Amino acid sequence: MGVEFIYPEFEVIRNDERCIGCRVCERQCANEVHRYDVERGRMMSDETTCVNCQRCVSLCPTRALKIVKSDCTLRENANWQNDTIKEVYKQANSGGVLLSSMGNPKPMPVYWDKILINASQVTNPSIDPLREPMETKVFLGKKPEKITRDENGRLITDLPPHLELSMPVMFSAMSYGSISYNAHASLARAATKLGVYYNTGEGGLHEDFFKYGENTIVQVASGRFGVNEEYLSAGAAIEIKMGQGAKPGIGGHLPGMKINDEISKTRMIPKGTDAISPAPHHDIYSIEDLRQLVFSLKEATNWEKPVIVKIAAVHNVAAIASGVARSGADIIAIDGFRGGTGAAPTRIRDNVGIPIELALASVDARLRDEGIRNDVSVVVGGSVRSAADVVKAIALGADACYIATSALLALGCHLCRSCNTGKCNWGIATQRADLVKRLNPDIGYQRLVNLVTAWDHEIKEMMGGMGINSIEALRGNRLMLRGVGLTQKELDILGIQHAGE
Amino acid sequence: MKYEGQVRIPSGCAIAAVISKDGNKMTGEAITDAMKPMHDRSNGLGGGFAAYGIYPEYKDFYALHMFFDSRDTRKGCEVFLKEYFEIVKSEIIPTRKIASITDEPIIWRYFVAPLKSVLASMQLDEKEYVARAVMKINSEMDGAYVFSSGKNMGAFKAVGFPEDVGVFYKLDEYEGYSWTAHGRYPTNTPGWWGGAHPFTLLDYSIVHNGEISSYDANRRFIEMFGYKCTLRTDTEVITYIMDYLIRRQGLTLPEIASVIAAPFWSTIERKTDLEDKEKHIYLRTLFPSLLITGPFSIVFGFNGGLMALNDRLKLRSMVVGEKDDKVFIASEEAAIRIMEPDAENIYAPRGGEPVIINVKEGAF
Amino acid sequence: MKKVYVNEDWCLACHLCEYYCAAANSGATDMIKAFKSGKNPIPRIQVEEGSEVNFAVQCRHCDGKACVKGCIAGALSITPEGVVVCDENKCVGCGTCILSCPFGCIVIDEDNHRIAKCDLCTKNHDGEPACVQGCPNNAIVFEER
Amino acid sequence: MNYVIIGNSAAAIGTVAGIREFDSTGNITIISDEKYHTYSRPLISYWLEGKVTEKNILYRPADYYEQNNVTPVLGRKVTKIDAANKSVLLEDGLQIQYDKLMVATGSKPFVPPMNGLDKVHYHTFMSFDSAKAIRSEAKDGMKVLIIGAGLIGLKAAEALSAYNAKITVVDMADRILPSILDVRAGVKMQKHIESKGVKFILGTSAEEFTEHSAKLKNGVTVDFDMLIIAVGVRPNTELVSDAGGNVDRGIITDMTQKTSLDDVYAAGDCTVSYDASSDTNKILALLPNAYMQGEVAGRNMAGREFRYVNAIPMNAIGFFGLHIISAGSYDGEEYVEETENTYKKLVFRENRLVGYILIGDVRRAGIYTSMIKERIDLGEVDIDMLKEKPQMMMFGKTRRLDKLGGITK
Repeated sequence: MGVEFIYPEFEVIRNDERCIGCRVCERQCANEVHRYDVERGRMMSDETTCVNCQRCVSLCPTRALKIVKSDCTLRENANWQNDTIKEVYKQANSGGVLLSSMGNPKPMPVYWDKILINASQVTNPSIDPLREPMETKVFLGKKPEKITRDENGRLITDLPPHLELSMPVMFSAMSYGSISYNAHASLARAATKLGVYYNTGEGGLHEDFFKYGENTIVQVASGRFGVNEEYLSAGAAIEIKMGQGAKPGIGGHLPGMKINDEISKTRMIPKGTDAISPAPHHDIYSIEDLRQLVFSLKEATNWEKPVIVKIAAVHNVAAIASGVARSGADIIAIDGFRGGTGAAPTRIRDNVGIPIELALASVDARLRDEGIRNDVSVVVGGSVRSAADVVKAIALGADACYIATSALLALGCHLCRSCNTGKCNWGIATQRADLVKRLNPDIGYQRLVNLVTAWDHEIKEMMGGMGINSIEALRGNRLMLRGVGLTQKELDILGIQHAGE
Repeated sequence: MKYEGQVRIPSGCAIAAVISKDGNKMTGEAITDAMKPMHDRSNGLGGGFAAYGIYPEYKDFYALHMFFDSRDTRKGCEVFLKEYFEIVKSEIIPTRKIASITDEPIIWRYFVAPLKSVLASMQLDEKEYVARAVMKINSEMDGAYVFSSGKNMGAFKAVGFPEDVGVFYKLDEYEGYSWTAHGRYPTNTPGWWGGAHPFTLLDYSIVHNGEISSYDANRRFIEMFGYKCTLRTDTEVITYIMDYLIRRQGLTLPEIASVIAAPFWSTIERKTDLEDKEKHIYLRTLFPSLLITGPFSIVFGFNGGLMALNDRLKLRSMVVGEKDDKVFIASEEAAIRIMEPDAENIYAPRGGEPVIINVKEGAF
Repeated sequence: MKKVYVNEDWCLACHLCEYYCAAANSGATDMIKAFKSGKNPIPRIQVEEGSEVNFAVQCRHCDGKACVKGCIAGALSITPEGVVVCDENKCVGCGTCILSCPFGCIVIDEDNHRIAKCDLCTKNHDGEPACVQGCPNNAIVFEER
Repeated sequence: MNYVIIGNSAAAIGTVAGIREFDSTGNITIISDEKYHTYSRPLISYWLEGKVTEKNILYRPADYYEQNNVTPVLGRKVTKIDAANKSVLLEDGLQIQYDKLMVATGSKPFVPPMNGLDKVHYHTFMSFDSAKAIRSEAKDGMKVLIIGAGLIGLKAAEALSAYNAKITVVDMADRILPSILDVRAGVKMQKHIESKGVKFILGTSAEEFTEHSAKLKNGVTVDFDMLIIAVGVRPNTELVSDAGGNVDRGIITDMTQKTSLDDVYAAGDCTVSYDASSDTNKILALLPNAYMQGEVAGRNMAGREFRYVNAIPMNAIGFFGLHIISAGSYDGEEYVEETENTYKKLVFRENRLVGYILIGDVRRAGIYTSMIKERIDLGEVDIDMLKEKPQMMMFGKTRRLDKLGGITK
């Protein structure tokens, strides 16, 4: 086809008054948008490949650049919106499934933003976290139903394996392969420094990172990449990935071009071959199969590691969670439909699954109704964007939150949603050596530590405002939440009252 | 306005207690008077007492103190009771008519024993059986409310100032070895008789001053185990927590203090007694949802003793004093001085440090 | 003594250090002014690009100090702190220091018939040298080793 | 401790630095027959050209002697070293005792016997005084004849071109700058200098001088208003040889710069050096060499033990805006690149870089110099990169990180 139907989405605006021709934009753009024209002695742009990752904008020493949305639009149509039309063009061009990255960008309800947090006034003092201890430490794992005592009446203090978190935030699964070595190094070091956990995702564990094992959750997914006994024993916990919020019901596909030497070694697959994760685990077609895998993994690791089962938030998530809770799993991780991904079919990402807020509320309520809430800890992810989201999640009933997009943002991600191209200019979602090195883990890990530490401070401030000085007392404390602008049905599902009630 | 049970009710309060370690009996007069200097800690919307050792002649029977809104309700409730219990005595609780206490419901008491056959068929222990019956009445029977259900003890409560409530219930005519008292300053209710303190279950009673911030976390946890927090008050949920930990889990009172007013992790971390440290880690890890945060001072009464406890930051006042065989506890020292002008060793227990007084074995 | 070091694992060859250096030493108050006023600001730091690694090089303020010893004009000297500095009024641009410097760190300022070299920004910056501040990837650090 | 230094240029200043590194209190006396505060000899051409002020010609700041606690004895000539009595005798009769003596007497212009030279007025160009003499006689548009197309002669030519002088340079050799350049490079430079208006007459010499005129052996006659003789220099060795010290073409020293006389050291242009690039002894009349020899000598004079080992011939110079940097020996396998404005010659021997010439683009030449001095085996570097340009990238990672002080993993 000779005609390009799609006008570039973005426009590079270069202020020639400011541009000094240092060419850093040119050097830093893996999409080759910028080029120096020697004859004219000035920079030029070709926006057709621009993804608006803002790398050039960020590095331009004179702030001569900005990227704006092109105002060249198709005729306005409330039904046939620009993006919809362009997607049709793309598919008419390629004949393929549309691919997207990161979380669902559609204007779906964000319940976090419709929930407000309480604070103490007069009858109950708020607590100043700068003056009083304020605790955010969390233990994840099964709580036995009954205490036991020895013959002398002393408490037997053995507990099933638990994860100890300094605060209720962990870095959720992102595989080595979907993200870079340096991104993994940053996450691993940050988790260690923070006293929380990061998650290998399904890509195995690079040998360099075994030393961070005490703060690592190793994942077992349908592709079983990099899974062996050593791997299972390397981490503090094992996560069975049954689903992912961004693409429930879908497997994964890491193209062969990203399978370099190191990834090949880590995933234990040949270099250059596509890494395909099947949609289901082919040894798990039912809940009893899951139970078998949970116990197999526990057996393989000497019953020393808690097992997490991660599921996507889908319509009957509460019932599924109930089944998982009875499967022997120690922790359930639920991933909401706004969760990120390195690559997913656009239609799946944007149309499948349910919001994490509702999933969490119904799962927590269901497990309590069944009296089995103590059998599992609940970790939620899928667009936990701030300390306020964390506080709301905990108050709705979560034990802890998984964050990934926020973590990537801290590392430099600008949510251009082009991970699938493998040309991440920020060195995160790429395996190209020259791009990977753009993420210096010395900086990356510190930024993650800063982010989570800042959140911890904020969580403590909010807790203090509520007169709560330990995160345990916030967990499931839905009285601390009120909804705004929600229907009664939504309030009922969330188990909260409307503001003013 | 909504009443207890329809909405969460926080409140400020005054508490007082006295106990004889030797099991010597005292009338309710002193504890009633003790509430007078703390008048301003209440607002007339609730007062009450719990007395232990007051029904020696019926000490083997559960004493159910109940409010009814009508005679019909009482009759209906008695039908239910008779299905589960043998009622050995049924009577109105004697009261004095006084100007400051009005609109009283029908106030009744039954001394009951579980029907052996039903108990056996339900495969429950006796206390659980009684507790379930109480909760069934309180959650399902409109207009009927059990406000006391232990053996050889009883709660007496009303809408009014506590010093008037004591007169109203003729507490000067009861003799007990242990008394707790409460004056209420609720901030979200017009005041309801059932909502006054103490809150009790079986022989456990709680008087509480404070407003806990962990309420819903505690409530939603404890409700997993069959408790129904119908009043939505702190006192109610704390009572259930005590019941759960003592009766269901078999924890000791010091262990319970380590759960509900758990030391900070930093404190636990610093402990040099490794066994003690491990125990604290265990208890906090096992019962995180039973940690109570926010201000509270409680006196927990039970057959044979008392436990006084403050929240771990000590956000509410509470002092303890002694004289001879007696131990006094109150929100303010003035209240103790009314009961015993010569009280000694007056001190304020630290936050989270339980004060446990047990009556001498065999003396109650 | 604190010096500028480059960790070649993290150098992206973005060349920003050169621009920050040149601007800082240009006497202009900002980068746009430095480069847009018709002069040709000279960076004292130079990036070497390789296929796998890149790194920036600037005066090591080394122990040998061959440049200072060989300077025919007495323009190069060592401050009490150990920083090798050039008196630009004295320098005649003969190039003997370029001949001497084993790291190739001294650059020629053709327009002004003299050399330019890193003085750790002792004259124009507080604290960290401009290249260190401007490096987007912490490839350039200013530290004691 | 009494240190006495004869001479007041780079080697002398290097000696002071070497002594003061380890001895901050000993008495240092500098004696020079020139009356000036230490000045930079190579800068006299810049001064003559007007590029450097009299103030800036100073080699060290005005308070240098006070700062370094040095007693200058200037404008007074030493006539004798009494090695037995450890003293030096000045021409005015003053005798100065020394514990350690440095002879840094440099060199003097060599003026060979030429017909009629004794009857004409001519200049040499090696001292500030000689530059001043030239300047005092210089006239706009004058005709200048320079005998000698070496460094001094051409620097004089460059300086005098600032006076619009019509300059002719005559040399017996058939090329210019033979001491530092090969033939091709010489031709290149010659063209460049010629393009600036300087005329060369090579491969011949003056047969006879008459007033304002020289008749050359090739039959050409050159008129001049000013005559400058710059055919070469000779080391000032007499003080040492007269005292019984070993002298060859220059003063002989050991690696610590000590002469054969006890407690007598020598450094700079008056000495014979060991050229590490060609493994031969020669006079390396270079300012950096003088300074570093002086420094090593000074340290030894102050009682420490240092050796001066890796001297090589090297030059950085420019004429009419075209830079030349060269170093080492040109005996070996050559690699040459030439463009209109640049010239690059690398010389390899025994799997090492032993010499190079860069013209035009001299950037980062010191990296090549260090290759020669450090005798780095070519096996350790990427040869293609080496040939491309001087760059640290050519070294293996370990050596590079070691050099740059980077983190070695």
